[in-house]
Amino acid sequence: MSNNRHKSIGLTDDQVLSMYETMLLARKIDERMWLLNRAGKIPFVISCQGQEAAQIGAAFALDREHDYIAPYYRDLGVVIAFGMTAKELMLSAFAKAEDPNSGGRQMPSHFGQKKNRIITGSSPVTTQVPHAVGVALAAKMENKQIAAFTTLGEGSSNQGDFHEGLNFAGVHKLPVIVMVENNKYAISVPIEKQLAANVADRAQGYGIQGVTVDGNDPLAVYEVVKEARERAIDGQGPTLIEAITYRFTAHSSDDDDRHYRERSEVDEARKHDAIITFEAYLREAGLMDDEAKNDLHKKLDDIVNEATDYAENAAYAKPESALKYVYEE
Amino acid sequence: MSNNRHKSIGLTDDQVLSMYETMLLARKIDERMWLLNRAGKIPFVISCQGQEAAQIGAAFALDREHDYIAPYYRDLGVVIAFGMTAKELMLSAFAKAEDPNSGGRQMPSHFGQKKNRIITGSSPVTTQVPHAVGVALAAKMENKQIAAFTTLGEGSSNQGDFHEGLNFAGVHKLPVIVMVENNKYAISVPIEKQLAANVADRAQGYGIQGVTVDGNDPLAVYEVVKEARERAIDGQGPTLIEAITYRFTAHSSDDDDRHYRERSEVDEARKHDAIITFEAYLREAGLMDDEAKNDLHKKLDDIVNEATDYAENAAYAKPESALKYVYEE
Amino acid sequence: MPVMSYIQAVNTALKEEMQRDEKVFILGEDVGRKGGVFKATEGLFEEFGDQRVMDTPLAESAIAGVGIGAAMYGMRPVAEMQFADFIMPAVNQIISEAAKIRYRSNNDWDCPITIRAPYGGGVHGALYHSQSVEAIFANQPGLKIVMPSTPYDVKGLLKAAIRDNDPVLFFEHKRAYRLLKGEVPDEDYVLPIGKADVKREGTDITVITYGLCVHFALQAAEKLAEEGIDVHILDLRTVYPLDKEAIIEAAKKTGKVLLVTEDTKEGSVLSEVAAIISEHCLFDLDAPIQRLAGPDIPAMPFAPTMEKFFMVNPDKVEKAMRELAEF
Amino acid sequence: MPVMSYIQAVNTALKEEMQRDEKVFILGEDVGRKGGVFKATEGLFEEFGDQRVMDTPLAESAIAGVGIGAAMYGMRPVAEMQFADFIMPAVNQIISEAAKIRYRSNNDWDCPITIRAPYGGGVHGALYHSQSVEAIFANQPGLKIVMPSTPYDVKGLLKAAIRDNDPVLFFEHKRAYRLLKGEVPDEDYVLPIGKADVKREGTDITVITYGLCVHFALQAAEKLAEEGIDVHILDLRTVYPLDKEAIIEAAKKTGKVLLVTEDTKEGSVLSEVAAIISEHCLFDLDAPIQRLAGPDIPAMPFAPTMEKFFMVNPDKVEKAMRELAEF
Ligand SMILES: Cc1ncc(C[n+]2csc(CCOP(=O)(O)OP(=O)(O)O)c2C)c(N)n1
Ligand SMILES: Cc1ncc(C[n+]2csc(CCOP(=O)(O)OP(=O)(O)O)c2C)c(N)n1
Ligand SMILES: [Mg+2]
Ligand SMILES: [Mg+2]
Repeated sequence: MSNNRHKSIGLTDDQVLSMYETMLLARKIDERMWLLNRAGKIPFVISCQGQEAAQIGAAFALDREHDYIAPYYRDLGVVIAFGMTAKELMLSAFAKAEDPNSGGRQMPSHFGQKKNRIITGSSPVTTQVPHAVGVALAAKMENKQIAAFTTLGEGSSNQGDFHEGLNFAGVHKLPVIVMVENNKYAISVPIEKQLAANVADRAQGYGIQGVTVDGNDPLAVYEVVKEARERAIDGQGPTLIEAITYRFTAHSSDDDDRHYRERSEVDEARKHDAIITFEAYLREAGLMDDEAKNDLHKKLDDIVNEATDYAENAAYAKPESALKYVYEE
Repeated sequence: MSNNRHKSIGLTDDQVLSMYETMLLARKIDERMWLLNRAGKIPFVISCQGQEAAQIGAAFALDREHDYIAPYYRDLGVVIAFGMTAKELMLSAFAKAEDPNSGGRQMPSHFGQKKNRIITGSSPVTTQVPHAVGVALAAKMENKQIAAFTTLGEGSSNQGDFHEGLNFAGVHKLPVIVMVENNKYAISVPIEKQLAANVADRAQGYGIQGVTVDGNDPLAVYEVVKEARERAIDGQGPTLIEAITYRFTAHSSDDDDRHYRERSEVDEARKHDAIITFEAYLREAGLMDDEAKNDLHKKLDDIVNEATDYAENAAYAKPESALKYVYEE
Repeated sequence: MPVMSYIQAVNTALKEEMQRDEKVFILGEDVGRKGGVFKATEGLFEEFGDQRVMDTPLAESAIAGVGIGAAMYGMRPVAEMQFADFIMPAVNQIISEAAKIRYRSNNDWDCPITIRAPYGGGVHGALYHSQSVEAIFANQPGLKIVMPSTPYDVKGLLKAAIRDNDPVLFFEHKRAYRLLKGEVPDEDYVLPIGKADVKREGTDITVITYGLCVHFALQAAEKLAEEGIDVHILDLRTVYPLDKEAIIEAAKKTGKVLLVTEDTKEGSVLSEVAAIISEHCLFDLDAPIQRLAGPDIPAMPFAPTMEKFFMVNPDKVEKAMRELAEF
Repeated sequence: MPVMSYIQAVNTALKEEMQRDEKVFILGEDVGRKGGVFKATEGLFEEFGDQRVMDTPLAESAIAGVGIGAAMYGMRPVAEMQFADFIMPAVNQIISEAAKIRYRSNNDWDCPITIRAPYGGGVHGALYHSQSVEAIFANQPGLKIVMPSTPYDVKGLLKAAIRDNDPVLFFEHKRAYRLLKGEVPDEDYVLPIGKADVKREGTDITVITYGLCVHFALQAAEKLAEEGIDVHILDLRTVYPLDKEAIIEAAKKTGKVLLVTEDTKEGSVLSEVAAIISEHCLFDLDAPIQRLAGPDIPAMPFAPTMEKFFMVNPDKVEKAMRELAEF
């Protein structure tokens, strides 16, 4: 990477540092959750590891004060960038009452937070694509200069809702950006058994823009999402982005990936870990040195520790509170 | 059209004449059904008119002794080519007990006849696409040299089942041919409000072959389906064919198309009616003259008259027979 | 008071709500220029334009899903399923999403969508244009299911559905569209979702039903009245969640209960009505709880012989009422 | 007789049926190399290869629809939905297609597909990995819904489902998978679909239930036996269509009926059981028909406090039994 690439695409030094910090925070929260899970303290983890660069690159290209996002379960990086705090995420991991996503009702990584325009998500994959399209439709009806951004896995791009949502958006030229985080597996099923084409090739069938981008390169992702957003706001319609990534962890804490993929493949992928390569970029650009790195790690570790402690000690929702909010009260 | 085009693509004189005869029979049955509907004798008609050339061109390119078809409601031409008789079709129009499609249980044009490998169809559109894929999968598992052929409208190509079915077929390279009969309307909704691309452009997203063909030209359709079938049998996977047609009638006997399309548009389309243009081709090829034409019309009119009379006088299913065949008996 | 048909009441309610609140918009197949295959949205495209009366691509999961997204944003979408039978591709969006959005977000988000669909038989619609589909959804907390029986109820309940801050399935009987006429006030009014309505007071037997069958019951009751049998008729109006108090009260009133639906029998929404009664007023009953319903076959056949065999009608209702009265 | 777990019984039945009939094949998400997320298909990929144990793209409507197509052709597909909660995108294929194929073709075509799915709660699965979904389908003639409670029943009923010439939904309780063990004969045997099974003979009260709740009821019954309360337990096994005769017999036997499900209450399959009883044996009852079920909330929450609040358990069953016995 050239050491002033970020400037050439309009990002300040502070912004790239903030991107790195957000990526690293996501990674650290994720890692902590695995530890907590293995220690028997939280029942479930599903990871962002390996996909942070794509997530942060994309999120920083959006208007984080006004755009709406409909993230999928791996988008820890996206939701942090949109304002969800480590504490809030830990409250969710521990399923505590204060969890802003669901009050402990949903599994962790089922994001949702209205004040940050993070649309509530479910477990069935791909349902969020039509939702994002609906938000984009509403925004257009109300003449708002905003975009709706949604993500999903490449396996999930085979659901009918992907097709129906993108087609609707294409016909109505709606300001929606759909980013598929292609990490090459849908649980154990490798991409060759999921698709016989590139995800981005599907754009053509909806008359929309399709782009493939290196999901390990946050600046590259930033660029394509930035452009997609400009097109969206400009009335030129949706963009389908395929970010090529890799899933470093097992599918979730319930999965053992050794049954279906070689360790060597994972090791190879980890060499391209954006946490490492983007750090190297920042060093080359003169924005990071050992001291700054240590400070940053210390700062983030403190945040994660504090969040963990708080969440661990927080209260569960009362049993009967399960009865609340079925309908408007 | 050159007057020996049919020979150059491997069709004999008898075969093209048989194609014409089948097209004309489909048209005549269809027209008769409208008359019967307007006379209050049958409650419902949905038409093939304007799509016969695509249907017959395709059907004749298949192995009509072994291939399976999952037709949609306009495919009168396809099912006749696959062996359903005028009498059987009229029995269905009159909803009589002897109707082989459903014993009078379904509306007309909900085709199904096991002995002719016509897979039973329903009203919800596009569900037949995965079915055809399933048949192709089974055929492949059993090492049968057969193809599964299915059709639908362009509006229906926006359903999730289209995407899911084609993707499945693409991944497993199954011997299935999907022909979209693009007649430019889904009831009242014009194609611009249905898709922002050509239907055939969707093939790429499934890693399969996509072809657009003039659906008014039975020989052109024959050629692409023939080639698709060869590829299918050869293990090269599915083909998506978009046949450009036009719907001459209202959507169905319950529709009045004057609300949403100009008469001039319909008149213009009727000029390309394949019943006329293909007759002209046969005349130029020296295969048809006035006498032959009159004989053919007479022969087909007799068939339609006889079928109508038979069906009109046939019995309805007994009321209590509605209780039969919910489960195996 | 003006007299209008059931479908005019639908049309009027839609129009008035769109005039009242610009966040209300319609999306569905053929709802625009054509005005809907039953003309429920006639004239609205002309009045409100193609953005607020939007012809969508032929894809029900998107119609529901895009509507849900817009509702979460703050709009009030009214999605039309062309026939209730074609709601099936949208089940995931309705059950996994719309029904659970408020709950799963702990009240942070909500989903004020109305999904309208014509249901019911007796129109030569055959297997896939005649079904009653309410039982599929009438076990999903978070949803409300409204099935009005009169033009008056249609207007008041459709307005209530559109203003409701939760998802409402609004099923309209397609045979009622033009068959039923009734007085409908010009004024703006809403009727409460979740409340059943006594359509006839009586003392001898209780009929609990909804939709078109309410009229069959009313007709049959008139006949029985001549014989001195006095029928109490409760119209459920909302079939999910049920109005328990009203059901219990109606059952207790006469001690003899007939439940009527045109849906197939096993597992219909009436099963729950029977369960409520047998849980709460068993000792008030003087006769077993009777059910009159369609036969347990996949759907209504096309041929007139078999369609008639399937459909509930006033004669069948009358017969069942008389038998119960004589019990 | 060998003792095996509930999930081993699933695995054994699949394996034996695949050995017996080469038209049987499995399709679903992660069923191949991974052997299923619960290991139901473990070892089958190795034994039968990737054509007969097929990992599909992540698309439930295609899994069902392609299976249906293959079934119409003459194969015997066993489709897996990874969780019952994810069957929703396939509802159109199941209800509009599988359920109606024989009927709509007047017996010309049939659709011998089995659709397996793990359901049920108590596994920290939260809203979307805990649901009971049977009520959605238990109103669709043409479908059969089997929900076995023991390893023995699993083997016999899964084999019956695969050999059945009509579509069968086969719901397996995911918490039962490893929790429940029992004797399972080595031999090939099938159990009749559509027949309930008396799991305990008793004279004081009748409990009618299915799935994991059968065990809760059996445990509670043991406790009550010490107090001299003798509980009769009927396991529905097939929840659609219901075994009416067995239900009526069981209800009449004691005159006091408790229905138990872990599904939410309103509109569950127990409503129909209550309706059958109140239609056919009202005067044999000595107490109102009681129902113990989950609360009417969209689905089971994740937090242990709320999950426990939702779930039926032996204590809750015991309490309900005792109250009924004392009525
Ligand atoms: C409709 C539905 N079916 C099945 C599942 C179970 N499931 C959860 S994640 C997953 C794989 C998703 O793969 P992909 O879309 O590639 O995303 P990734 O996890 O790789 O990021 C599956 C099958 C689900 N959540 N929803
Ligand atoms: C799932 C579903 N939704 C709606 C309908 C109602 N419907 C019947 S045909 C039709 C239009 C189909 O258009 P297209 O696919 O272009 O086929 P065409 O009739 O033009 O040949 C619609 C909306 C249906 N049959 N199925
Ligand atoms: Mg993936
Ligand atoms: Mg069309």
